[in-house]
Order: sequence, then structure tokens, then C-alpha cells
Amino acid sequence: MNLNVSVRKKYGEFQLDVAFSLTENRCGIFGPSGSGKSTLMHLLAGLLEPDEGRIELAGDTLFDSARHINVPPEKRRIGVVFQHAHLFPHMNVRRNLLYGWKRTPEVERRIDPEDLARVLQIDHLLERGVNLLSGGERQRVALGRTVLACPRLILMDEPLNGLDEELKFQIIPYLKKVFSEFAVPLLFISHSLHEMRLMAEEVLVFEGGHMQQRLPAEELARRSLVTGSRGYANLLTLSGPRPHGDLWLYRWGGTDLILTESGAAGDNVFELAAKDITLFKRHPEASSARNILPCRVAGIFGAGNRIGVELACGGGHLICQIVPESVRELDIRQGADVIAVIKASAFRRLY
Amino acid sequence: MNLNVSVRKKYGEFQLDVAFSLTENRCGIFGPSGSGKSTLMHLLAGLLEPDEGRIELAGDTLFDSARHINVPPEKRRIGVVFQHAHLFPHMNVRRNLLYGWKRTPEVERRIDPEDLARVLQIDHLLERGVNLLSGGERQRVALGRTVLACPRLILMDEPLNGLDEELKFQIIPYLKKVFSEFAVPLLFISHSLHEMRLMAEEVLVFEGGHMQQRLPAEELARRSLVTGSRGYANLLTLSGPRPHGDLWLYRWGGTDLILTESGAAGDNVFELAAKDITLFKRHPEASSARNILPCRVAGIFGAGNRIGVELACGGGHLICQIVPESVRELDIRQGADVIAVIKASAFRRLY
Amino acid sequence: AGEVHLSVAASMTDAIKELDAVFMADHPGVTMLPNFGSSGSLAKQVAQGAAADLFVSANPKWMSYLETEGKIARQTVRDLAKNTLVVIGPQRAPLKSLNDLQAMERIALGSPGSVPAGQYAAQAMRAAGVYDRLVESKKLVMAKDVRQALLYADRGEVDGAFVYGTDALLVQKAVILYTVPANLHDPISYPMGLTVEGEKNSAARAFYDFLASPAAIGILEKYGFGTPAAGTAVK
Amino acid sequence: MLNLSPQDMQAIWLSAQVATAATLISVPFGFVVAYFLVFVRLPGKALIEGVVNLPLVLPPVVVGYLLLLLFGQSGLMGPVFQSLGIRIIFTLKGAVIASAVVGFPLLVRSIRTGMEDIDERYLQASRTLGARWWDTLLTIILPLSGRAVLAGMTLMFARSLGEFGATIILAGNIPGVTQTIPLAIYEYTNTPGGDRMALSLCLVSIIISFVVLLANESVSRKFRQRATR
Amino acid sequence: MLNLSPQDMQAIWLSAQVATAATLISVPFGFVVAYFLVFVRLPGKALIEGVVNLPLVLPPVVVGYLLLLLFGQSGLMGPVFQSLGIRIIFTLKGAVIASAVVGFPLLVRSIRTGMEDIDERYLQASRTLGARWWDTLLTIILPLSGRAVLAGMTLMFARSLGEFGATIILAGNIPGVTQTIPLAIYEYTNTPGGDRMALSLCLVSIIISFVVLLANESVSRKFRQRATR
Ligand SMILES: Nc1ncnc2c1ncn2[C@@H]1O[C@H](COP(=O)(O)OP(=O)(O)OP(=O)(O)O)[C@@H](O)[C@H]1O
Ligand SMILES: Nc1ncnc2c1ncn2[C@@H]1O[C@H](COP(=O)(O)OP(=O)(O)OP(=O)(O)O)[C@@H](O)[C@H]1O
Ligand SMILES: [Mg+2]
Ligand SMILES: [Mg+2]
Repeated sequence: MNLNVSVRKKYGEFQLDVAFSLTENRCGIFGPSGSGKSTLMHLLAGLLEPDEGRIELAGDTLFDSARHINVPPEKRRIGVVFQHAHLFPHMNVRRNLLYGWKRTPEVERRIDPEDLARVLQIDHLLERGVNLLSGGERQRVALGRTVLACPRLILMDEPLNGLDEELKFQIIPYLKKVFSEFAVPLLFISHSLHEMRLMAEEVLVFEGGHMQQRLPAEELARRSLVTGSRGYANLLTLSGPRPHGDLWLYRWGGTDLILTESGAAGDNVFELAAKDITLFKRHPEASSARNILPCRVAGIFGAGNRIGVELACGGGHLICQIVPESVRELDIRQGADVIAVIKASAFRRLY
Repeated sequence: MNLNVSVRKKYGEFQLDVAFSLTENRCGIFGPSGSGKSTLMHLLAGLLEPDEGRIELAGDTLFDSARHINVPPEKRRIGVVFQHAHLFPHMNVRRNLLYGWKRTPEVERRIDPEDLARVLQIDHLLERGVNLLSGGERQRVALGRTVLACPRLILMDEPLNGLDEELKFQIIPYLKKVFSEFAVPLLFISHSLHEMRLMAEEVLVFEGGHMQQRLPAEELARRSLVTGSRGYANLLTLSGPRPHGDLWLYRWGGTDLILTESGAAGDNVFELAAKDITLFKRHPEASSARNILPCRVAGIFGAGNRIGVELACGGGHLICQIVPESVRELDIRQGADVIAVIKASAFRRLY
Repeated sequence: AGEVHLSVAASMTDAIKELDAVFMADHPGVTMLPNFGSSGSLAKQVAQGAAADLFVSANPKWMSYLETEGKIARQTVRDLAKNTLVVIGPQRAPLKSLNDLQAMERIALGSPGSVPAGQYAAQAMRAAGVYDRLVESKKLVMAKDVRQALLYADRGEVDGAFVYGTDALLVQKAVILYTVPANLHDPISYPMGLTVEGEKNSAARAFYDFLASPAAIGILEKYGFGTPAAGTAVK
Repeated sequence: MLNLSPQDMQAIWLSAQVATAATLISVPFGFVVAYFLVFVRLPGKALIEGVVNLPLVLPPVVVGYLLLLLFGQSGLMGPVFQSLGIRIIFTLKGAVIASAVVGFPLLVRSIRTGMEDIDERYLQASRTLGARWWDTLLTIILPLSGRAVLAGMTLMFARSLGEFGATIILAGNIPGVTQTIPLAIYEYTNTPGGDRMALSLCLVSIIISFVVLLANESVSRKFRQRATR
Repeated sequence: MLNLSPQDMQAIWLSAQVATAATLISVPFGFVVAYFLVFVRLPGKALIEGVVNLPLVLPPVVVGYLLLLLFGQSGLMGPVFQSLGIRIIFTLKGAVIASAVVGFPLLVRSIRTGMEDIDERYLQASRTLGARWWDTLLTIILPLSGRAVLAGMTLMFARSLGEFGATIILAGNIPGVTQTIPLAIYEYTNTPGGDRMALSLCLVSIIISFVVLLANESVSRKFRQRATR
């Protein structure tokens, strides 16, 4: 992706005024409600005309107020996945999926519809009317529809909003699979840090119509350890579980982790809340926790009563959240040795 | 509440066929999608006519196919809160709120609109158009509207569905406050175990149009320790926090608990996942965890690799989830003494 | 003083308006309320009890219809005016006889069933022995009133149109091609009569009498109407 | 360009009165009929709809005759009105009735479409809040179909401005009393050189309807606020 | 009761032809005009709407007169059609045009209402998927406004069955050639004693429109599947 944007758009009292250029293939736009995320998306897609500015994608000028260029949406080859799927209600799944594909010149058709339907696991739904789909299925079809139009860039405006947690995590792997397998650049809009982290590498933070910050998603997540209501979550990609009594053993870097849940074959992403890691100075002997990992403190950050401790253990890094009192009691400083205790049930499989 | 129901209703392939009587003031109907929950609600409210059967509320017959009685919805005095608020779009908040109240005979008006608006914290919104409300505000207005009609029973059909987590927990205390302060019997429909637990005392479990089970909400929650994806959560009502360094000290039964979060004045409900309690045989000394409670095992339940241990500690009971291996290693059996270790950050304030 | 309700065939609109004005000037306090329409609908309105003191029909058929309905004071029925039938058309050679109509593409006439002028035209064509052939060859356009037939002729949509002599004064482009001899059709008369209620209305009777006055006859002639010979009043 | 005689002015004034009265009088009936067609479960609803559409299907002149038969002295309703001292035939009331009847199907169809768009759950909500059906009708259905009612009224007003066939039969064509714009136009076409005058009146009709159309649009926009849910 | 002469049968057959043709011919135009009114941002759209509504506001006879001026031999379009060897005046084509013009505002209004109800985001979705505006028009707007188009067609068909004023001017009243049901009825009602025959023809009109109404309802129900989102 090579996107250059510099636009201004006024809406009554609200003014969007941003300038940025992106090269990462998976970018996020993060910001609270009303910060102008959707407005930007509409401007990029050509559904709304900026008052002033320029938009360039992959060297093509899509909009330039000075040169009076305004490429219409259907010629921009920018795909959009809306918050509500907005599947065409009078068409079945197949016709929805192929809507954009049929309108793409044959030479541009990089993606095979059948492959994609299989990846999205909607191949058994093709003949069904879209009113008979569940929320998750609808979003998958909407995604497929957009991807099959082989756009040069896909914009997703909070596509997971309004879906419940479980559904969300059902869809994310499809999203990721599609974007990696079919190599489509993505601009992902959300006000959920969690989603942002899973979907984007680089994040633009919006606030009141302006771009406030620009930082890697991981960095954004660490900051939320202090400010967010959910705290920080470690994301571990684990594969190849081996049975271990009633439990499951996964290789992670140089050590084994013991988990209650057995994931699917292949890669599994597990979430481990920073709060769920307990630190001890010494090995605590008989414990109901199954994972007792010797670690070295790699860094300390945070503020107030939430301190983040970055642990290097077994080749991997983990972030643990503790209180300042414990920092003093356990004498935690960079380079100190500690024991991290994690219950087998603390790992939560996301997908 | 004194509700006697015995109805049959056929919808194509689907048949609802249930008979029960309820006396608890806060009951729940729990079941998967398509199990007939909404259908039952429509039957009770008079929005749908059963094919056959009887419905009695507080001694009044609302429906009786044998005697050809079918009281119309406006005479049943059964309030309904729908999944989507369905506020009247052409009225402001005040007129929405008072819609049912104005139609209630003066002698029946048990609830003062201003009180209720204050309890629901919507008193500052009264003149606002309903299209300018946030999702949570909408649901609160919808609730207020129903309550002010002073019904003999309120039916809520997944009123929190589609709201995100935070909003949910913003609304629940209002719900509870209203139902306890104004003493309105409630039938709460949901497929969320969590909500069920917070809202209902007794739960009817529906499946495929039939009532499968009937049990206390707490019992349902314990069963989910084994089967549910989220596991079991302890709910602790704590009040009167005292500062303790950067942290907060709450009195719980005979002991103090140390929490990262300071709640509001008055009662706070904290959630403590059963997974977040780690058991030790001996006191583990220097630990980053702030709560180290000596307990006695009061019971063991569960199956597979998820074992629930009921702990009696400091006057209260907690459920802890561990793996079978730990049961053996720590020699956990009824009456055994163990140390429960809980991080200060493990307590999550719900409301 | 009083009101006089007139039901008048539309083809007399202008003449009656002037007659009203003259009469009202002589009779202060009397209001004339003329209702203009096709004779058929006027007759039906009167039959249904609509307010009418004087009925002026464009043909005797609707007058006798109302007489049998008992709405008209029989002894007051007399002819108000007479008219002639002409064929008008775009400027070209005048017709020598109605036989020449067969050379035309389209001929407009008022629908014989409902429009009196059409009825007279049909009579005349029958008498000339051309009617059936013209009908068979579908050359006849049945207009809903004379005015429509005139419009067609004026705009050159038809080659000929049967209209009253009085109507021919309205044409702008068309010319009179032929005046139909009066012996080919029934006399074209505008019978009028007081209704049963009108007979009791003194103002209506005064107007009825006024219509026989030389002043009234002068006005009618000005608009191209022939006046009935004295004494032809009562049938 | 607009060169109007006093009689024309009268016709315009009468037409405006008739169109306004016909529209206002019909709205409650149209609303109720639309309500029945949309919300009341009845056998033979198609029949009612057929009857409502009659004035659309029949030529206006025929409608006029049927009304004349109904309201005439020997008609069904004639004696009733006569005993009340009300004259219909040859009065402005007749013109109003003729316009109202002829425009009625258009009004009903418009209101009906609007009512069909109301989310049924608003009605369920109002019922469970204790509102009887007529209460729901007045407080929920009426305001929520406001735009459609307005659109229907505009349509009906426009149709009334052009109504000729039924009016001339029922109300007659009496200058200054029942001669509305279409009847005056008719009269001009029966007069030498009247075409220009007829055109002037047509223009007036068009201008009036245009003003009404614009008024409708602007009021309608206010109603549009609802939508969102 | 229905006692129809061969001439009546011919009138019925002609009427059915005219109403069907007028409806079918108008639909594409009505659809396009409605599209412009709803979706295209134009200055002076109200003006266009006013023009579309003209045939509603003007008495049908005036509409007929204006059409005669347009399509007559010495009219604006007359010579054009004449050079193509097409006669409009005094032919069934004239009757079709008259009906089409008079019913047009009803058709447009109905389609327009339907289009205004389409969620704009469907159109945005189709645009971003590469559909040009006409592609969106055909593949999204057309099917989603299907019910409204149908309703408009029914309305127009019914109106055509009753169209008298403009038809008799433009098409003339030539028995067996352009005499449709309303013209035949007119003949009968202007003949003393013709009322019963007129009534028979009215009944036929009513029955035809009723059948069309029922057909519309049943087809429309299939379209209603959409809705839900
Ligand atoms: N059509 C419009 N007319 C006027 N103002 C608008 C319009 N659309 C958006 N706005 C304003 O623009 C601002 C930004 O809206 P936008 O939808 O871009 O926010 P957002 O970041 O997408 O928020 P959310 O997370 O709630 O979707 C809002 O304050 C809103 O009031
Ligand atoms: N109007 C209807 N017509 C036909 N079938 C219906 C109708 N409404 C519901 N059903 C059927 O009844 C069954 C029960 O539906 P119901 O809405 O009561 O389920 P529910 O338990 O409320 O589900 P959810 O949790 O998804 O709301 C479903 O299988 C559905 O197919
Ligand atoms: Mg947005
Ligand atoms: Mg439900």
C-alpha cells in the first residue's frame, strides 16, 4: 500500500483535517466516537467529496481539489466493508459475493471465488438468501464480496461492532487469513484496542478530526495497560499441542506451557491477561498453577497503581501487570530474576 | 409475582409447548437462539395468540382457549422491554417516558416519574429527541417507559443484546435498582449466562420449544464452569473502600481484600473469575499477588480438566477453578486447608 | 328581486351571458345564475332535482325527456332560437353536395347519440345517402361536442367537420365549405321551457318573457342565431 | 401575461376553496380507510380496496353521474340532506364532494404506503404500554405517517385543481358560484378567441399547485427527522 | 346483467390494449424520472417535479388539447411523426399517449416513494464494488423498488381504464378504432335510456381493475421478502 492523504472536510461544527502517508500493508485508524474515522473512510472511498486536498493511492491521484480531479467510487478500486454488512437483500449469497467480481476486468481478477468461499467457510451457504444468515455469516459474506472485487485497498469501518465477543473471534481469523493469503492492503477502523491489535501493524490515532499520534499497535496496547479498562493482554501464537494428563502442553520458545484448552490444528492465538501472571521471588512449591516460569525482568513501565513488567522467559517476552507495592516487596528492577506463575486456565483461546 | 402458564403455539415446524408457574419475583428464561423465548414473551404480553392453553397472572385469567378469554395487550398490564429500545421516534424523552404513565389509572401509579428518571440518571435528558441518545441511554429510557406504566410484570427480551460490554454493565445496576426500589416482578429473557446470573434468581432453561430445566441462577452458573467458554465468575458485593498505599482495602466477611480498583460509594459488584484464584498448599511468601487467604475446601465439583473448588474463607465462599492434576498434587478434598492467592488486579468491577 | 337558475346548452354561452347582463340591468335585484353544460347532463341534473328555473336545450330530445319526467311546465316550451348546419374545413374548394364528403379522409361530427349537431349531421348524410358508407370506412370521428369537431377542423386534423352556423363564427383558419340545406334534417331549434319550480318564480317568468322581446332577438341574431317565426312557440 | 377577468379571479378563488376543503375533509376518512386496509385483519379487504379505487377506474363524468344519483332529490342521500336543509347539487359543497371523491383513491394509496412502512414494534410497544387501538392510532400511527399524509394531501389538492368531469355534473357550471378553474377553462374553449384566457387560467393552476408542492416538501423535511431508529 | 353489444366488446378490448400499452410504455420513463428526482442532485428539481405533475393539475381535456397542439398535423411534433409515417391523432396510439401522459404523475410518485425508501448504503456498497451509476440503477435500485413500480403500474392501469378527457381529444371517438370504455360510456349516458348499458361497461371496468389489483397484491407479496436487512 502506498497511500498519501491530505484532506479537509467541514461538517457543521466538525472539521476533519488530516495529512498522512502510509506504506504498511495493515494499518489501523483508532479513535473515539465522533473523531472522524468514518468521515475519512467515506472520503477515501469517494463516497464523500473533500472540501480541499489530495488523495493518492499507488501513484494514482484519486482526488485533487487543485486539479479538479475526483475519481468516482466505482473507478477507485477501493473496497469498503461497512459496519452493518449491507448485503444486497434481493440476491443470494453467491450473487452478493460475485457482484464486484463480475465488474472487475478479467486481468485484475487475482482471487478465485471458490477459494475465497472456502477460506471464509461460506461455501455451503452460496445458494442461501442473505436474510437467513447469522450475523457472523453476514460479515463474512460482506468481506468476501469486497475482497472479490480485487481492490487495491480495503477499508473496514468497525466491521465487528455490534457482534458479540464470540462471533468477533470467529471472524478475525478469516479476516487475517484473507488479508495474508490474498495480500490485500487494509485500513482498519475501530475504536476497539483489542481489534486494532489483532488486525493492524501501525495505528493512526484520531481525535476530534485530527491525527494525534501514529504508532505501532503493540505500543498502543502497552499504553492501555495503564489507561484501558481491560488492561494489557499478551497474545501468544502456539501450535502443536501434546496431551499432558487432562491438560495440553504447548512449546513456546524454550519452554513448555501447560494449558487447559486444546486449540485447533495449526496456529492458535491465545490471550493471556497481564493481570493473570503472578510473580514470586522464590519458587512457591505446591501450587494449583501449572506454569511456573523462571524469568528475567526486561523492563518496567506504567504509572499509578498499574505497573507493567516486561518479562523475558523461555525465549519469549510476556507483560505482567502488578501493583507498585509488589515492585518494592519483590525488589523488581531491570535484570532481576523472578518466578512467573500462570494457571493453565488463564490462557484464553481467541482463535 | 404469581404466574401460571400452560400454552401451545405452532409456527411452521417449530412448536412451543410449555407449562410452568412462577412465584419468584425475578425469574429468567435462558436458552439458545430459536428455543422459543421471544415467542413465549409475545404470548404472555398478548402480542401473539396461543393455539391453546391458559395464562394467569396474579389470579386474573389473561388467556384461556377453553373459555375464549383473550385479554388484549393494553389491558394485561404486562410491560415489555424489547431488544431494540423502540422508543417512539417522534417524541422526546419525556413524552416517551410518560407514554404509559399517562395511560395508567391514577390509583395504579405507584412510581413517581421524577424519582425514576433520577434513579435511571436520565433526568437531564428529558427534553432531548430520542434519536440523539446513545445506546445505553436509549435502553434506560425504554426501561423507564415500561416501568412507569406500573405493570404487574415486566418482560425483558434480551434488552442488553447488541450493547457492548461496558454499556451492559452501566445498565444492569439501573435495572436492579429499579426492580428492587419499585418492586416490580421481572421475567428476564437472555441467552447470556452472565446477565442471567446478575438479573434473575430462578431460571427456566428452554430448548427447542420446551422447558428443559428449572434451577437457581447460581446453580446454572456453577454448571457452566465445566461447559461454558467463560468459566465461572465469583460475584462479590463490596463497599466502603479504604486507601492502602496505591491500592484499596475492602472488608469482605472476616477478612480484608486488596483491590487495584476503587469502586463508587455504596455497594460495588466485583467479578472475580474462578480461574484467577491460585491455590497453594503453604503460604508462598514474597508474591506479587496482594491477597493471600487461608481457606478451607467446602466442596469439589466439575468434570474433565475443569474442577471447581468451593472455598470457605473469611466468612464468604469463593469458587476456584483448577485442574485435576492440582487436586491430586495439593491433596484437595473436603475440609482440607489451602491458601488462595489472588492478585489485586484480578477483581473486575462490574458496577 | 330574486334568483333565476338557468340551465343552458353550452353552445349558447355567450348569447345568454349578454342576455343576462341586459336583463339584470333592467331588473335590479335579480341575480341570474346560468349553468352551462351539454344538454344531456343539464337534463339529468334537472331530472335529479337540481335547482333550475329555465332550461334551454340544444335539441328537442332532452326537452321532451324532461317533459316526460314531469319537470317542465309543458305550456311554456317554445323555441328560443334556430341555427343552421354547415361543413367547415381547411381552405379548399367548397363542396357541391354532401356526396363530396366521400372524397375526404376524416370527417368530424358531434357524436350522433349525444350531440344534437351530430344528430342533424347524421340525418343530413343519411338523406344524402352517404352515411352508411362513411361509417363503414371509419371516416367519421365522433366528437364529444361541436366545439371539439370545430377544433379538429381549425387545426387541420380533419378535412371536414359538421358544426352549427353560429360556431362557424369561432373558426380561425378553417372556412365554411358547405351550408347543409335545411330540408335534409329536422329544424335546428333551441327549445326552452320553464321548469315546474321556475313557473312559480316571477323573476324567471319575467326573463322568459324578456327572451321574446325585440332586444333579446337582436342579441341572439348578433351571435348568429336565427329567430323562430312568431307563433311557433308552442308545440 | 396573466390577464385575468374578475370572473377568472372568482374561479381561482373558488378552485382554491374547493381544493382546500376537499383535501381537508378527505384526510380523516382517507386516514381511517388506509388504517383499515393496513392494520385491520378483515376478510375481503381486497374488495374494500377495489371500492376505494372505483373513482380512479371510472371516468370522472360517470363518477359525477353516480354522485348525482346519490345526492339528487330522488337519490339515496338526497332526502337526508334535504331534511337538514343542505343543498349539494349546484353548490360549492357539490364541487367539494366531487373533488374529494375523485381524489380519494390517490390519498388513500399514499397514506397506506406510509403506514405500511411503520415498524410494527412501535405499535406493539404502545399497546403494551396501555394504549387502546384508537389511542395508538392517534399517538403513534398518525404522527409516524405524517409525511405520507402530507404527500397524499398534495396529490389530492393537485388533482382537485384539475377536476372537471365529476364537478360539472354534480355542482354545475355556474359562474361565480360553482365555476372553478377547469370549468372556466371549459367555458373559454367554447368562446371565440378564448384560448389565451384558458391558458392564463392553466398557468394559475400550475402556479398554485407548484406552491403547494414546495410547501409540502419543506414541511415533509421536518418529518424526516424520525427515520434513524 | 352484463349485456354487451359487439361494439361494447370492441371497446373493452381496445381499453385493455390501451391501458396495458400505456402502462408498459410509461414504466421506463417513469422509472428514469423518479430516479432523477430521488438520486440526482440537480438545481431546480422542484421545477421538474412541477412539470411531471402538470397532467394531474390540469383538466384532462386541457391536457388533451395540449397534446393535440403537440402531435397534431400542424403541431410541433406532428411533422416529425408524419415523415415517419406514424399517425397519432385519431389512432389507438393517440389513446395510449393520452392515457400515459395523464397517468404519468401517479406512476412517478409511486416509484419515487419506493426509491426514497432504499437504504443509501446499498447504493454506496454497489458503487465501491465497481458498479457505474446505470449498473447500480439496474441491479440494485430497480429490484429494490420493484414493489413500488408494481404499485405505480396498477395505479396507472386503473387510471387509464377511466381516462376520458384527454383521450377523446387526441384519439377522437371512432367506434371500433379508438372508442375505449369511457368513450363508449359517455355515448350511452348522453342518450336517454342508455344508463343501463353504461352501467354494464362500468362494471366491466371495475372487474378488470380488480383483477389487476389482485394480481399486483400477489406479485407484491413476493417482493416483500426483502425487508429485514
Ligand atoms: N452527514 C453529516 N452531517 C453533519 N455532520 C456529520 C455528518 N456525518 C458526520 N458528521 C459529524 O462528523 C463528526 C465525525 O463523524 P464520524 O462518523 O466520522 O465519526 P467516527 O469517528 O466514525 O465515530 P464512530 O466511532 O461513532 O463511528 C461527528 O461529530 C458528526 O457530528
Ligand atoms: N413469525 C414467525 N413465523 C414463523 N416462525 C417463527 C416466527 N417467529 C418465530 N418463529 C420460529 O419460532 C422459533 C422460535 O423463535 P423465537 O424468536 O421465539 O426464539 P428465541 O428463543 O427468542 O431466539 P433468539 O434468542 O434468537 O431471539 C424459531 O425457530 C423461529 O423459526
Ligand atoms: Mg464511524
Ligand atoms: Mg428472541
